[in-house]
Amino acid sequence: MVRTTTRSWPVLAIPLGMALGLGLFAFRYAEGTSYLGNAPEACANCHIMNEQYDGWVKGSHHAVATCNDCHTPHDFVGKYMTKALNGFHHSKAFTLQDFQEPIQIKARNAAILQQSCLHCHGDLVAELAAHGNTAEGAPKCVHCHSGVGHGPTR
Amino acid sequence: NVAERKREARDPYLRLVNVSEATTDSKPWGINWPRQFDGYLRTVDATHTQYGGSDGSPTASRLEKDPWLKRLFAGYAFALDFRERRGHAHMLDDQEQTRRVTERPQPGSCLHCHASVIPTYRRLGDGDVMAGFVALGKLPYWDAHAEVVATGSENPIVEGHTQRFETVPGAHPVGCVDCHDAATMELRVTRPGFITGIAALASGDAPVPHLPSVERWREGDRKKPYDANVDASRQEMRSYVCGQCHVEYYCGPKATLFFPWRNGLRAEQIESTYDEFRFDDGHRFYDWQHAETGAEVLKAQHPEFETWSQGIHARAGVACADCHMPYQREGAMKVSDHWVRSPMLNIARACQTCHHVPEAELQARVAVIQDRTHALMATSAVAAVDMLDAIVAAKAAGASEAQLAEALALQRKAQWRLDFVNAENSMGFHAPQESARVLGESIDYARRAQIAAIAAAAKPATK
Amino acid sequence: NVAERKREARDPYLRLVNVSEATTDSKPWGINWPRQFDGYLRTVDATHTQYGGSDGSPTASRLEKDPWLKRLFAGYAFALDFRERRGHAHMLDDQEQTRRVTERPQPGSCLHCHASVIPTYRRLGDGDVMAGFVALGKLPYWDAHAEVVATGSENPIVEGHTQRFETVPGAHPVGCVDCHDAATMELRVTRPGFITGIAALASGDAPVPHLPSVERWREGDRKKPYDANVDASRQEMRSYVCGQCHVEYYCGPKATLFFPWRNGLRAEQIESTYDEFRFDDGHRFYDWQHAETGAEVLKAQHPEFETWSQGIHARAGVACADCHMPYQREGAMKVSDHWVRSPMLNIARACQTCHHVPEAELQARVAVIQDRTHALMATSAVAAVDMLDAIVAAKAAGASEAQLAEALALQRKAQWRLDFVNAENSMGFHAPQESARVLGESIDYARRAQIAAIAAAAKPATK
Ligand code: HEC
Ligand code: HEC
Ligand code: HEC
Ligand code: HEC
Ligand code: HEC
Ligand code: HEC
Ligand code: HEC
Ligand code: HEC
Ligand code: HEC
Ligand code: HEC
Ligand code: HEC
Ligand code: HEC
Ligand code: HEC
Ligand code: HEC
Ligand SMILES: [Ca+2]
Ligand SMILES: [Ca+2]
Repeated sequence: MVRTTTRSWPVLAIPLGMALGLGLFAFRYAEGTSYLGNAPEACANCHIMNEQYDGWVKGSHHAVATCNDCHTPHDFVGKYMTKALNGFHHSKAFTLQDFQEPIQIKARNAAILQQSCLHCHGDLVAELAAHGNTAEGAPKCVHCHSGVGHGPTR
Repeated sequence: NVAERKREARDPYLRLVNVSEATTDSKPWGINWPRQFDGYLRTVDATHTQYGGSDGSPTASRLEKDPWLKRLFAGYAFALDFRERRGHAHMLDDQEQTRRVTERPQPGSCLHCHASVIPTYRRLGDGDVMAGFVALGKLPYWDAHAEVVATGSENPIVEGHTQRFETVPGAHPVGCVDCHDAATMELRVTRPGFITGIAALASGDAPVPHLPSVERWREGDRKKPYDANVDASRQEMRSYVCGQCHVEYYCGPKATLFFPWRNGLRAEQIESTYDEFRFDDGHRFYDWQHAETGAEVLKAQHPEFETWSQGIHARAGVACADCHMPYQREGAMKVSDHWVRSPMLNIARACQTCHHVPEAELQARVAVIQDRTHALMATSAVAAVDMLDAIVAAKAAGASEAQLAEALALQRKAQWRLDFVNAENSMGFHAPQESARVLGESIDYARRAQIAAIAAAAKPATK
Repeated sequence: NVAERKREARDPYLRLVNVSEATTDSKPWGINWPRQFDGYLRTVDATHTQYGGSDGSPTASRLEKDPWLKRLFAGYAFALDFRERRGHAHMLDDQEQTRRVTERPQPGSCLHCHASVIPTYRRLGDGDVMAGFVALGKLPYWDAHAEVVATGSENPIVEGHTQRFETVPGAHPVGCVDCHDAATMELRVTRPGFITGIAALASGDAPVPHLPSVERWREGDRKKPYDANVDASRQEMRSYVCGQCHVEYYCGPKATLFFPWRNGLRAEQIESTYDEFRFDDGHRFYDWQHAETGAEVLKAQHPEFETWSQGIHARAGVACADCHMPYQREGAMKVSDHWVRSPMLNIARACQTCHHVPEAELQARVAVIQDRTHALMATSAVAAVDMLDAIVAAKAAGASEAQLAEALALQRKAQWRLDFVNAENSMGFHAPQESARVLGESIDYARRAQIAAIAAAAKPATK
């Protein structure tokens, strides 16, 4: 039971999310189906993402991590749920052009990002992450490493 | 080797021995956490930077470097001996050896920040740290020191598969137990001065946007006092542990040691807290009577926490430990550098994760800030000396106490501000604009005191 | 909609008409670059921020807001009329209407920064801009103004497929041609004051780490003077175009307009350049004689470029245009916001590209900096007024010129520094610590002047 849900959810949800956000024409024109893949070009296809794409190309993780490695959860359900939510949100925002610029990461995606750092670097920082005395647990990696994804911002 | 690193990574806290809340000696802790202990041991080393560092000799006198300090401190123990700070390992030795202690009576409170003192507080207070803190503070320095030696350290002795604790007499400088919970290794604050001081700050209404947990507590029901160990975020704790000692304080015979934060952390807010304070005998607050002028003046001590609080780094959530204990990679592990020292000795780790510019450029930026502070402080010092000369001259000319009252009131304000920047140890880096503002005010008060003294001398009562 | 954006991204520079180096009217340029022109037109709008903005009325007097300014400027045209700055569209009107111009004679040099004046320089100099600049500067204001009106603008007239230029008389405020090459649209500087001033700065030896091209030129053979239009980087040009006008200057009858940068850009370096300067009659440099005291004093004007030069943003390569003309997305295109104004009206684009913190937080950070500057400036102003009172009193008591010499020399230094921060338009933001340092020095000089005056009054020569 659980299995079927996890399988069918993303397949339906992403196009649904994109369609709701963009209308089908825009979804196709903006090459919405590529959103499902892992290629960073899928994100950069949307010119709004150009800056982050350019930064990523020059950044330290270019060779080792793509957009989704950092910005989507590393479990299957979470990954496609996030893609659906983001897909809906980005498409809607892009079509309505009603988002705040410069784009700023939101709390939910920031939490995912933190988990992604730990996914790859958890061993290295085990000692730091071990004795969190609050809900925060490990320190926020981007407090010091905000440049890893897209190079220095200032 | 790779296998070993992987094992290390899984088991960050492999404990070989148990340590307790009374293990003031850091050596046994070092068995469990050798990397941090190695760093801790390095604090004994001599280092050098333009305005900071630890030159390794206990004789580097700030009084010889800046002779105007002797005038400023005339009549106070600081005019006798005031040296460059050094690394943590030296803190107890340096206190034992200063002429302020060897030639002047001092209270037991001095040990609050120079020794691993909490178990002694607990013992003297029969389990109540606060009571013990008050009691030890009332003893003369050397009597209190003897109590700390007697408490000693509860050290683990391992025999085969069992372990017992044994008390080894002796006093220790700040140790692991002063910042870490012995059971969980979590950061925590232990110093009564800080715990009470930060609660007083929270209960007041001075804005502290750099301490979100205080702002949050203020919005709550305020039934329990603000408790740093419960309310603070981990990031805040990375500054609070330092704020236990790197702060302005009152530590003298006339009241229990306290951190004057009720009205806020800025120089004039602290001044106003002091001005509102009354000693038991009803007299207004002062540290000592100035030997040349008779003014009842204030002494500032290392207000690093307060100054950092006014700077952009605090505002941006950057903690003391971010710069003074940066992470460093050791094998497969990233650990905090426990060689607490000037970040200018370790720019790559202390600054460059956040500031992606060359090391020389960062050095130059710091130099610009520090040189500016230094230049303005020199101007302020000349003004202060001119002020003292003018008051002395007015007294010699026969000006009455009443006639000098204004000059002396201004002297108190002028000295306080100059000393606030002088005693702070970053030469303005922790809050560049604020330090310059405080010096600007000091200049104004000093020159106005000079003018008031000149006026008093012009028509002396005795003529 | 998506389709339109894709097209936009492809061809940003579609020219519909040609413009020339003599097209001082920006309207024809606007046909080619409507987005930038739209922004440019908005500079007429009224805006408001705590210490900045453009309140839209030509009557917002800084003299009424800070009455001590009248004392400071006593005897100078600025005591008559000194208002809040407004947007670029107003610059010529505001100059024409100020009582400094309507009630006092002023030189033609005033137009250097308030009109699109280069074609007039070229015409008067027979093609030589420098010669025309000197010539126009020698004319009285209204005569020079008439020349600018006569030059007018060379506007394109399109008839079918051909285009010709027609001269339309009239004077214009700063326009596209003042910052852009008409053929290539590249940024360039046109103002003789800047071109000469920055070359003088380069030929001196004051460190300018924030201007790498100057440092590079200094290492070269120095055969040709530093030429901003050839040597500067694009990023530097994004500040230089503003440095053409937002600078300290001398603009009076006794010498050709110049920017006093030979010894460097800091307040005391500029002061030393002035102190070394001699007018044709051999007299030392001064702007006017203070009406109350007789001191030969200096006037500071909007040293934004100089102050920015001392701040961390300049040091980090952040240009004026980054904050005051941030990029904004128009569809797929990024264009520079030509509504040049306070960045506090546009925090998202002006600041948040670099500072990823909420808008309210950025606002609060700026407020902390500006409030500190404002408070210290108030202290400095009181000191300055006390100084003037004391000198006036000493004169009244019969102190001789010789006796007052020291007080007057100190007055010159005190006023200069206070005015340097007062005349600067960011209320300290462009260089917070430096602005506080300059104010701190001002306080010291003012109080010392007061003390010198009191001493002179105590034993007046005439008694
Ligand atoms: C349809 C165009 C489009 C595509 C394709 C796109 N984005 Fe976005 N993205 C946007 C827009 C518009 C925003 C701004 C939304 C806002 O801030 O409200 C945004 C915001 C974001 C944010 C920050 C805002 C947040 O919600 O935290 C992240 C992270 C992000 N995108 C990542 C990605 C990744 C990863 C991909 C590829 C898997 C991608 N985007 C593909 C248009 C797009
Ligand atoms: C190595 C990890 C990593 C990779 C790979 C990565 N990012 Fe990011 N991303 C980050 C970090 C770190 C941030 C900044 C978060 C912050 O400042 O709190 C960020 C922020 C963003 C934002 C929000 C803008 C902002 O500054 O808040 C967008 C949009 C974004 N990324 C899109 C992308 C796209 C598109 C790709 C692929 C081309 C990508 N990211 C690849 C780590 C990564
Ligand atoms: C998909 C795996 C992956 C993810 C996700 C990832 N990293 Fe990395 N990271 C790597 C690899 C691989 C390297 C380079 C190899 C090495 O030295 O360990 C690296 C290198 C680094 C470095 C050293 C190089 C540099 O840029 O300074 C830092 C710091 C770092 N990562 C931080 C982060 C942070 C912070 C995040 C989350 C925002 C993150 N990483 C997310 C795999 C990842
Ligand atoms: C952003 C980085 C940063 C932060 C955060 C910071 N400091 Fe510093 N600190 C410095 C620098 C830089 C110096 C100057 C060192 C020098 O002159 O060699 C300094 C100097 C000092 C010194 C004197 C060091 C010496 O070598 O003499 C002490 C003590 C100190 N800081 C304590 C603190 C405390 C306590 C806090 C937190 C309340 C703090 N610092 C926060 C960067 C920082
Ligand atoms: C228990 C009190 C105490 C605590 C807690 C404490 N310090 Fe200190 N610190 C001192 C004393 C005392 C000295 C001066 C020692 C001497 O001069 O002999 C000192 C010296 C220093 C120095 C100068 C070192 C040098 O090489 O010149 C720095 C830097 C410093 N402390 C930073 C910190 C930071 C950062 C923290 C928190 C992580 C901290 N301290 C916690 C008491 C303390
Ligand atoms: C609230 C914490 C605190 C208290 C209480 C305290 N100290 Fe310190 N002390 C420090 C710190 C932090 C430093 C290092 C910074 C510095 O040197 O300015 C220091 C440095 C010193 C030094 C070395 C530098 C110097 O001043 O010559 C001596 C000696 C010293 N203290 C003696 C004393 C004596 C004696 C007392 C009691 C009257 C005392 N301390 C009380 C925190 C404290
Ligand atoms: C307070 C600042 C700070 C925070 C927070 C922080 N780091 Fe780091 N990190 C550093 C510093 C400093 C270094 C450089 C250490 C060195 O050079 O020895 C570093 C190095 C690294 C490296 C590279 C190690 C190497 O040399 O290969 C990785 C990967 C990394 N950090 C990941 C993380 C992750 C994941 C987090 C979040 C759990 C994190 N960091 C949080 C300061 C920080
Ligand atoms: C002056 C305060 C102070 C003292 C003394 C101190 N520590 Fe720490 N320690 C810290 C701080 C700050 C951190 C960083 C904690 C965090 O980020 O949560 C830390 C972190 C640690 C960690 C976690 C891993 C890491 O390196 O970040 C261990 C383990 C540790 N310390 C062991 C020790 C040992 C062992 C001693 C005694 C030799 C000691 N500490 C003394 C302040 C201190
Ligand atoms: C954890 C991140 C972090 C660390 C570590 C850090 N900084 Fe900063 N620094 C900042 C932030 C954030 C600002 C505020 C401006 C901004 O938002 O970029 C700042 C501002 C500054 C400024 C300009 C403000 C001023 O006071 O003039 C200087 C200079 C500076 N830092 C130097 C340093 C030096 C030197 C070190 C190391 C001793 C250091 N920083 C360590 C994050 C950091
Ligand atoms: C890092 C951002 C930044 C840079 C770079 C910068 N400024 Fe500013 N500027 C500001 C801020 C913030 C204010 C204060 C605005 C206010 O109070 O409303 C300001 C104020 C001003 C004002 C007064 C505006 C008003 O509304 O009254 C002028 C004129 C000005 N700047 C010119 C310049 C010039 C010329 C340069 C370059 C030489 C420059 N600025 C560089 C941020 C900047
Ligand atoms: C080097 C360039 C420059 C020169 C020369 C110049 N100005 Fe200005 N002027 C400016 C700038 C920039 C501002 C806006 C900043 C400000 O108001 O401080 C300004 C503002 C003004 C204002 C509006 C604010 C106020 O002061 O009331 C008037 C009026 C004015 N100037 C008149 C004159 C007159 C008259 C002269 C000649 C004596 C003159 N200007 C010469 C650059 C210049
Ligand atoms: C040709 C001279 C000239 C140039 C070039 C120039 N300015 Fe101005 N600017 C002025 C004058 C004059 C005023 C005042 C107008 C008034 O008050 O009527 C002014 C006003 C301003 C104001 C105040 C606007 C307001 O709304 O209050 C800002 C901000 C400003 N300039 C920034 C800049 C920046 C940034 C640049 C370069 C990109 C620049 N200026 C280039 C002469 C100039
Ligand atoms: C006070 C100086 C100034 C004036 C006046 C000015 N500009 Fe600009 N302009 C700039 C700056 C600075 C840039 C950014 C150039 C760069 O980054 O290289 C710019 C950029 C441009 C660009 C390139 C695209 C872009 O937006 O970045 C165009 C086109 C342009 N301006 C047109 C105009 C037009 C048309 C006018 C007259 C209505 C005008 N400018 C007036 C300073 C000015
Ligand atoms: C192009 C990048 C950029 C822009 C745009 C920018 N800043 Fe900064 N800012 C920096 C850098 C770089 C520093 C220096 C510290 C560092 O290295 O992070 C800094 C430092 C600061 C500081 C601390 C230094 C100080 O003087 O106290 C403040 C406050 C600040 N910025 C506010 C602003 C505001 C407000 C704006 C918009 C009006 C702005 N910044 C625009 C890059 C920028
Ligand atoms: Ca004190
Ligand atoms: Ca001038």
